Amino acid sequence: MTRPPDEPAAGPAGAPAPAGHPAGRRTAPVRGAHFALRNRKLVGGLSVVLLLLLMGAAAPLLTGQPPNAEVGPPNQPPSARHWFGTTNFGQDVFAQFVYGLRSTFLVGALGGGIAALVGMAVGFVAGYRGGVVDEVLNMITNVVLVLPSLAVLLIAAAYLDDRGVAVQSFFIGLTSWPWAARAVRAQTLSLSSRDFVDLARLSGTRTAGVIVREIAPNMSSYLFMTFILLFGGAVLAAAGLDFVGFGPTDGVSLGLMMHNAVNWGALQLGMWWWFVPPGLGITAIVGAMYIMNVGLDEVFNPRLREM
Amino acid sequence: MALQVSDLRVHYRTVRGDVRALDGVTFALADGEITGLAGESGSGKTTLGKSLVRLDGRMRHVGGRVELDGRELPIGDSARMDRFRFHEVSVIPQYAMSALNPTRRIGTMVRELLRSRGIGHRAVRPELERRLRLVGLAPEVLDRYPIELSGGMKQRVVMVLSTLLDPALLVADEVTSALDVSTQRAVAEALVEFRDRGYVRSMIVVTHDLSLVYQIADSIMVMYGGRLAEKAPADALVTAPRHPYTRRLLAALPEPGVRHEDKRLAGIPGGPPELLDPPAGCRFRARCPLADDRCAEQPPFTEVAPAHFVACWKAG
Amino acid sequence: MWRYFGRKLLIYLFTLVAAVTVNWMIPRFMPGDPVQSRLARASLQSPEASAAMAEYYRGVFGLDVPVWQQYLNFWGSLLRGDLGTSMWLFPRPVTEILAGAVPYSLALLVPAILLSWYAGNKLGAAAARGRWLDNTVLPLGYLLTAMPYMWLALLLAWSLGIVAGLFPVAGAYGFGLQPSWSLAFAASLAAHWFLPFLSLFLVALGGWAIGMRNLIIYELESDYASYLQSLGAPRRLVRRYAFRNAMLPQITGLAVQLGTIVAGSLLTEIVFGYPGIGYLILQAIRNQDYFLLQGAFLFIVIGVLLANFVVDLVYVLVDPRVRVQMQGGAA
Amino acid sequence: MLELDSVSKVFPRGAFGRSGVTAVRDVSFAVRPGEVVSLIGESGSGKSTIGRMVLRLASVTRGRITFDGADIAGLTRTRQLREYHRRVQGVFQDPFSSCNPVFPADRVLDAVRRGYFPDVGAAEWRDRVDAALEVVRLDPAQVRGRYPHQLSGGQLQRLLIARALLLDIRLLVADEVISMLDASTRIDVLNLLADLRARGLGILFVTHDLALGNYVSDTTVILRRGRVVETGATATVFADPLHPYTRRLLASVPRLRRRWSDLPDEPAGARPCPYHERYPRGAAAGPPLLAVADDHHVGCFADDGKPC
Repeated sequence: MTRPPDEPAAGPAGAPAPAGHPAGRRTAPVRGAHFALRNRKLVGGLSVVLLLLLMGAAAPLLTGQPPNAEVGPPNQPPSARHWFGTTNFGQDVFAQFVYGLRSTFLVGALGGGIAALVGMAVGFVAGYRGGVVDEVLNMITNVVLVLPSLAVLLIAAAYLDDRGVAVQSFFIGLTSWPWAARAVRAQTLSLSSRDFVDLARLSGTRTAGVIVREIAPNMSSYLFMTFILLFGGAVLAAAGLDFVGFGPTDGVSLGLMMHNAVNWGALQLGMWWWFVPPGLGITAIVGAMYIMNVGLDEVFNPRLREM
Repeated sequence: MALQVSDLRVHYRTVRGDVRALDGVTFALADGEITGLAGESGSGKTTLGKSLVRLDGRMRHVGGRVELDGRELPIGDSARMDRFRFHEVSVIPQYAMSALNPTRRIGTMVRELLRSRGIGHRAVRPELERRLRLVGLAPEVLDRYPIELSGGMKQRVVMVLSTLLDPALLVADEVTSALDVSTQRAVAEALVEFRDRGYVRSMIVVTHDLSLVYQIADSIMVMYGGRLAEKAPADALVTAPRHPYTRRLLAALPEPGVRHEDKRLAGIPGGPPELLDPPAGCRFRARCPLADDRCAEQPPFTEVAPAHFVACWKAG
Repeated sequence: MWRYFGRKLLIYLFTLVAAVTVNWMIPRFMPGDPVQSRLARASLQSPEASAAMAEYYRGVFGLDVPVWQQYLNFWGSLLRGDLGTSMWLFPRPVTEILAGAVPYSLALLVPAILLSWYAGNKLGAAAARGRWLDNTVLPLGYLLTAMPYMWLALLLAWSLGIVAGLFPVAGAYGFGLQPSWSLAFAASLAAHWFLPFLSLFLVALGGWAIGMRNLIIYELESDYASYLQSLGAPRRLVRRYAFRNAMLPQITGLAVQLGTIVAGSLLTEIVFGYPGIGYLILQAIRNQDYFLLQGAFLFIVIGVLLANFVVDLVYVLVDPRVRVQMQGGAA
Repeated sequence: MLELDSVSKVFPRGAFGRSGVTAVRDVSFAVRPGEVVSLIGESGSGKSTIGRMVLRLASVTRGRITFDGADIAGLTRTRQLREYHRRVQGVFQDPFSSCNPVFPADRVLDAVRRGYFPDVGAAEWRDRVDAALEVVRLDPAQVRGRYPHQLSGGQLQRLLIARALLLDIRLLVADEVISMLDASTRIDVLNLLADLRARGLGILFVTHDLALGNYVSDTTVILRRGRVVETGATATVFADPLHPYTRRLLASVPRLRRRWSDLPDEPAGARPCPYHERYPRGAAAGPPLLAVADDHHVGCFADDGKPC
């Protein structure tokens, strides 16, 4: 259940600028940094992400006790002692929240990372090699693309006795790469018709070298944005799985918090503090990353900047 | 005088600042005159062509006037300019191959365009078909989608559509540069034919190819660094150029039959000036073999012979 | 024309085979003895159920025959429409249970998909029109797409359902009602349907709006748009063309997003206890009913494939470029 | 040195290449050291495809391309190919596209060092680069560390030629190298090609512009729809074009000081194609080329019996 809200290639508006022609285009990283710091979407999105990341990283410092420990009276609304209130079992929601952020970031980075790796590998090879290789990879991509990934994940998770964040990320990564592969393939296809690719081949560079040294750097901003979208998709997919009840068998996650909240009647009991923070956390992370992406796009793509 | 451009200044906004793409351009165009506008890339020729029809989002009208048949064209005001477009001034854009909406039948697009300009489609249709036949297209192309036509066919459709309302001024921007030699000739000759038949009163043909424009133009303007260097009747410009830039440029063009062993031609050393912050005085000064101190002052664009204008102190 | 659809069908066929294979493989190649571990974990109440399950496993797993034979047997029972017997609702066949849930899922999905697509495109097109709208629609759109489906569902259920008491938050119709053709029943259906629908609709809306906005901006910068403007065509005409052209990639986008929205509907159904496939999946998981889970999976895959095929058909009908190319008319 | 023997290229099209488009048909010619051969044709004539096949960027479908007698199709190992590219290099149409826009332009020179001279020290390499830049008349200070868009098309194109000169090349494939340059600089690049030829380099000059082809080349090959239509010594072909297509092409070239309207139109069929006279059914029935004089051959692009 990857959800690319505007997969960079779908809207050609997101395609990297065909930089290169006359003057006035992006010069050096210096100029990029200058525009990056002035871009409110980028700075704002990044701040939110970093803040939450920091909270997750500093979880043990922020809360004295493990996330699932019973620390107070149950069903308490937020108070000075328990910022986000307590659960039915007297667990501190804030403690669960900050620890849950950790697994959210982990699943995003791992799942998004695996998906990005597979997607890029498939996209680069299909786009650059063309021919039968492309046909076959394209076919595989399309097959995985139409398979509803949450359903596949559910089936896989159902038979896993031991579910950790890593295994979950692995399966999410393996099901959510296709749109990235398509996007990377399209970009690669258009770049590999450029003369500098031929020139690199004439300089004795092998296929892998051409991809790594010539094609990838040209779309580095694009690849980075693709990774961010995959990260967001992985976070949402993991949340969905956790919510259904296929979360990590041990530990805590934001999706699992929502699962428990619903399971133990938080809705009917009006315990909004139990299910609002985890969802808000996910929305904030994913939303901030998407907004950050728009900012990045504006920085990398001067055409949008002028809008 | 069909067209009178006086001291036109148009700037291009970029992230680094304003590029002075047109920095004081003055010329006149007579009724029925086809003028070629030649220059290197970055000389401002395309900007000049565009600014007479439609300034794009990054172009800004900074100064100067454009008059067509004595009426001022509000080139800086897109909404007011709309009244003139298509009817009075029209364009065949550089991108003619992709100028048609890919998902509309050509005839439908023409009809919707005409209706949006308040013109009855019925009244114009016979003339449209006649003109399509004139450029060698069957009227059935109107039932086709652009993807069904070849590049040359699309080019001709755009040519007919742009001139359908008999505009007083047509700007043809690099209309032949994407075409093969053999089709190039047909398109160029069609432009002349359109003028002869009165479909277009006068015409500015923007090009980087002097020899092509010489074939069809009555007069030729040479631009350099955002200004006009020379404007003269085509023959005079080619046989007796006055501006050192024009001379060097013509000398750098190989003709069929010229071989480097027999006659080694030479280019113009150096490059065109940066228009972000152009140097004072004559823009060609840095590359000009004749330059001296006087050239630090900007030479006026003066008439040195009948209809022959030059911006050079040495041209007198 | 046939080549195009032939290719598409081939992909769908492959996908189906892949899905079935996944279904077949996972219980077999996961560590441990599937039969014993299933039986142990299912902790079934009735001995008949336990016996039936063991027998079925022996039948479809057919652990004593070669692997390829097992695979063929699996297909065989599948083609006969046999997805096994539910453990949770023993002894009802899985197919029958699923068939009862599909209408509810469709009732949520079809309107949510179509309406969000339509409204999102309109909203996105409006956003591309002006800075002010753009600055509101864009962040809102991103916020909506970033929301986990179930969280928005929870928020709606809590705020509009429990706090405001405007809508019921569980089931497909009132407790005291029996399905009938009465007005009261229809009203109850509608009231129960509204919140799950709304949460699906809202999350999907954001994505479409953003996509449309980006596409329209791209279209408005294209050559045909500048040419029309050079000929003095009013903004209205240019926008209309841009909108129409931007709709085409959005149709393809619909195919890509289908899986996501279906996943979203599963989660939404769970929140609202809405008796569609998603709710069944939850029950299957709770009751360790693996046949039901696998059956639901296949139903979803087939549904998504069918929907994809419909989208393909529509796309061919509306994009003249594809149509022309198929007729071999490109010059 | 370089020899093409009945070379054809079919581009696969459709799923798994079930149908094909023939871009080049039975093309034969040779390039000798110190010779410029211009390959002239309009779009779709197959001229660039031939250049790419010679550079081994595209495969040959039928026929043979040999370099110093060895079939280049046999160069399958990376090492063999690298040795071939040490001798044969290319420069392409769009200098901006030839440089990776995200890196400084002179990175193309470093790529040569990485691929061919990993053992050469920094100082020596610098000297070699300076020497190559001097040949193309570029000031090293002007190009070092500059990004492509900070240089002019002419400067970039010369930089790319310098890149080829860093290797011990004997053949340069120049594919439309000046068509995107401004009139004021293109002649300098042409002159540079002429100078390289004087140093014994063979040059395959691919162009659509007859005037440019004529200016530098010794031999002219005129292509149409993938076939050679006319070939011979440049002076001969331009002085006495035999194929009607060549004449049409020449007549369409815009020239200074002579207008199209001043030229008498050649009535259609006034001088039929010598190939057709001999083989009325066109190329389908005869050999690829018909010798008219010692160094002047005519071919035909019509293969369905229709007049060309």
